[in-house]
Amino acid sequence: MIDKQVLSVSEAVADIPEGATVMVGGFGASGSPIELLHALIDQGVKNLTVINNNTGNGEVGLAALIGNGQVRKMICSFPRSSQSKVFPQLYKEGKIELELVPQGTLAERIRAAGAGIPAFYTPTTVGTVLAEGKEVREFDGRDHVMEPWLKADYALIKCEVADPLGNLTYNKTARNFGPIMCMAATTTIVQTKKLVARGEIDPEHVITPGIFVNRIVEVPDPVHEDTLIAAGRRFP
Amino acid sequence: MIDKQVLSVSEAVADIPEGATVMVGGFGASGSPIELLHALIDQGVKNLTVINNNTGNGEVGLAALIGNGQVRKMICSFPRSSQSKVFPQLYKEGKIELELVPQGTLAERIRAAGAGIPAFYTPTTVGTVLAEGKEVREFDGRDHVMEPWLKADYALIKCEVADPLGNLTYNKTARNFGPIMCMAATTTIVQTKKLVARGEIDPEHVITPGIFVNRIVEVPDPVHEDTLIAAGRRFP
Amino acid sequence: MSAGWTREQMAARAAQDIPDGACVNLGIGIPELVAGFVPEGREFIYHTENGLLGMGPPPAENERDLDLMNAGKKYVTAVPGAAYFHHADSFSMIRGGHIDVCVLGTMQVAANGDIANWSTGAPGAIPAVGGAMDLVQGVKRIYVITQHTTRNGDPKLVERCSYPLTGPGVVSRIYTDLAVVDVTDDGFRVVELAPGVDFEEVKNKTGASILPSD
Amino acid sequence: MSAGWTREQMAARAAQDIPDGACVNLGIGIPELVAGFVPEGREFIYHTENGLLGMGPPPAENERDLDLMNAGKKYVTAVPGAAYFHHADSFSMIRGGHIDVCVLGTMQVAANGDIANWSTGAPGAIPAVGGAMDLVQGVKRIYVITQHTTRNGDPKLVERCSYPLTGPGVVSRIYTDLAVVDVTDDGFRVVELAPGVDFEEVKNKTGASILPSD
Repeated sequence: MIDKQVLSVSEAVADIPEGATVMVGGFGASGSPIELLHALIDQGVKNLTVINNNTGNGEVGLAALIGNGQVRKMICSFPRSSQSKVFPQLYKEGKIELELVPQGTLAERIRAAGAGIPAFYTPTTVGTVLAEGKEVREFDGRDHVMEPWLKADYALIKCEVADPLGNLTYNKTARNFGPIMCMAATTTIVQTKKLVARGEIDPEHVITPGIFVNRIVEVPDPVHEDTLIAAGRRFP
Repeated sequence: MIDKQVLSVSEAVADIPEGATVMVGGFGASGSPIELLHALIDQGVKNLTVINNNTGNGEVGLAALIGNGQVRKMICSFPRSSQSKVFPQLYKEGKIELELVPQGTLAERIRAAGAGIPAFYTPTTVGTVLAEGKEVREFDGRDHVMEPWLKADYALIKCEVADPLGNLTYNKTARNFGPIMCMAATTTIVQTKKLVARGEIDPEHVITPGIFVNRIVEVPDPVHEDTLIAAGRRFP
Repeated sequence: MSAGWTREQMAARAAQDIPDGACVNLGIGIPELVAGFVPEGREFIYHTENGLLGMGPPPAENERDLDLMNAGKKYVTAVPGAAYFHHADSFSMIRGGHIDVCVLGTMQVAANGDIANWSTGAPGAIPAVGGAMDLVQGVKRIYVITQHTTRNGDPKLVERCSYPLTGPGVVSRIYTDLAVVDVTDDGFRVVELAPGVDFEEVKNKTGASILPSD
Repeated sequence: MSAGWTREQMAARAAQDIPDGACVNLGIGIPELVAGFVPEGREFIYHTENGLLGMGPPPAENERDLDLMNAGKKYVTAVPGAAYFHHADSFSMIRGGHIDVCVLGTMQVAANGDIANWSTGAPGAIPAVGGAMDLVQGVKRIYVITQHTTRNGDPKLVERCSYPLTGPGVVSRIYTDLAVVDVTDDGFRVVELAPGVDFEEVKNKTGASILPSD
């Protein structure tokens, strides 16, 4: 019987190597796989390229991974917010690289990677500095830029319910980048609030089919970034 | 209060004009919107371009629409099957046009239309006669062909449950082309087995969000193509 | 007493131009206030680009769901008839032209409809674009709500944007504290003046030529 | 008594090469039989391109669900742990390289891995491709099950396909009634002979040069 469960977050992230490209799910605090991120900090691998919409908040989760010097480059759409201090500081010091991608283009590039589409055209960024150096082409009388797919070696995703085959559901807007990042990574690692038996998720309600998932670890009471920050916590 | 319900299938398809491009949901018999198709036959509009994976079966539904001389051109991946007689006959007589598109490319072109992506690259058809005349380009050392989006004026879709905002769920593999065709048509017309009050569909289980739907008509006991054919029925 | 519209009045005026049944995406700041001024007899459906159609008002603090946020990362609610979806589907709605109206704040807007609202382009600033460039290219109608001038009195309606563009030629209409202004083929044109404001004042505070209402 | 493998034996032999846990797409005809020969201790997950992962065996006639079909438009079932999805997502699984193995029938397969299984190219024939071209380009390993020759005795394993290609250089391994044959950089190579079949027979019935097993 297929069973993708692994028993701990540390086991789940143990093989992520130096220099890997890692997608991290979540939009701001919602959907951020804090336990997997902290396990990656404990694991200690460096020189990562991380793909996330943002750059983390406070000094926990993704911000802590960055603050711990493990990230060489961020690919994201919005690298600063009122609660993000770590990335802005390192960026100003020239200690971390940034590839800025508009949010919809980021999502579509990730989806394209999962769907076997090496490139596509979008009107987003036409006529702006973010289109510089990109191929521009007219379709139906309107300019579009060509964008390439965006793949990763690993994805770290948080979901609500999973089964041993890797079928997933999410909770509300914590869904965000989860389903497309699961598709785009060679190895997708998921922390789930609840692991249920095969067949307990209605096949009509599966959001991520198990084919896109490699490892599942149950984290029954996941911490939430906002709660940690409000409590003044930092990691490690 | 937004309410997209219309009271009859004839009212739902009344304004489809001469020469329109119409997407028809369904894969073979499953998901085929038979009542909407029959209403379109009663309405009588001609010179249509129809997009469907197949060309209908027997002498009901899509096959009947074709047989009634209302379709100028079919865009599909698999225009013949053991039970399809109408299209093959007309095609051999040179009375109907065919644009053959591989099934995955057909789905992706439809999805691209809904997603505002005017063109994309795919490895499908590379090195075959179906790539003739198409732009070929190398990405990551592998050839790909460029494919354009595929839009429609109308989509005729069958679903399982709908609410007045146009949120939809489907039944099993009858889902097939429904969600992407809803996205790709200017006007999407849906026949639903069951119309429920706003809020009765769990927001986590919505497959097609209402933003993609324009008209809903309740057809509580839809006929099924296979049942009609087994009973030797024909339309009109 | 200063003449002109308050932030709330600007939002209420913008709401008047949104048709019943519209799918609407509201930017951060004054645009968010639009939801409080839906005209009698109309219903708008709110889209938030992180994956929700049918966004409702903020919850009471003790009723927050930590997994239910909007694109501005504030806690929100979902109305009956809402739907959740992933980011690629959400931006398909935007890029694919399915959202009817987007109301945005701005730093500058030009007489040709160019908008600059994502970056000052200052050296050393950390660029952050989010979904702004997708919204201005994809949504059917782009409305802007903004003070007519900066705090320093510099015009925000200009001949040509000096800040880096978010998108070229995309803005339809602008709601300021002084006037409603359309972007037309002939440049800016006043549609309506705020109470106590005359055309001369608007003209003087606009950094481009501007036409009076017909 | 004719030597060689039956249709069932060909399918069973192919099943031996599919690893535990594989996601598998089975073509129409002999490939469908593979599902009846899953080796002890292994589990395969079946994908059908019309939108189901976790396809189960055909239902009893009185337990048919008219909305539950496979890509061959036959009624099927769904196993516990199945998932439904739309066509674009289904072909993302295919094109995106997420399906491990596809087992197909064929008209011809060439020594360089070219496959021709969708059209004879005859004038007047109605072309119908379905998902064949997506499958051969997208799935990680393409296996072919086919009789070694046509009913007329013409070889189906050929130097170069005379029928229009489904895809160039995509086939890994071929299971015929006479042998298991790999497509290698040196062309066809026999991996295993069916009982009662010798290499000379395979060689004589193959339309291209073919190497014996090591």
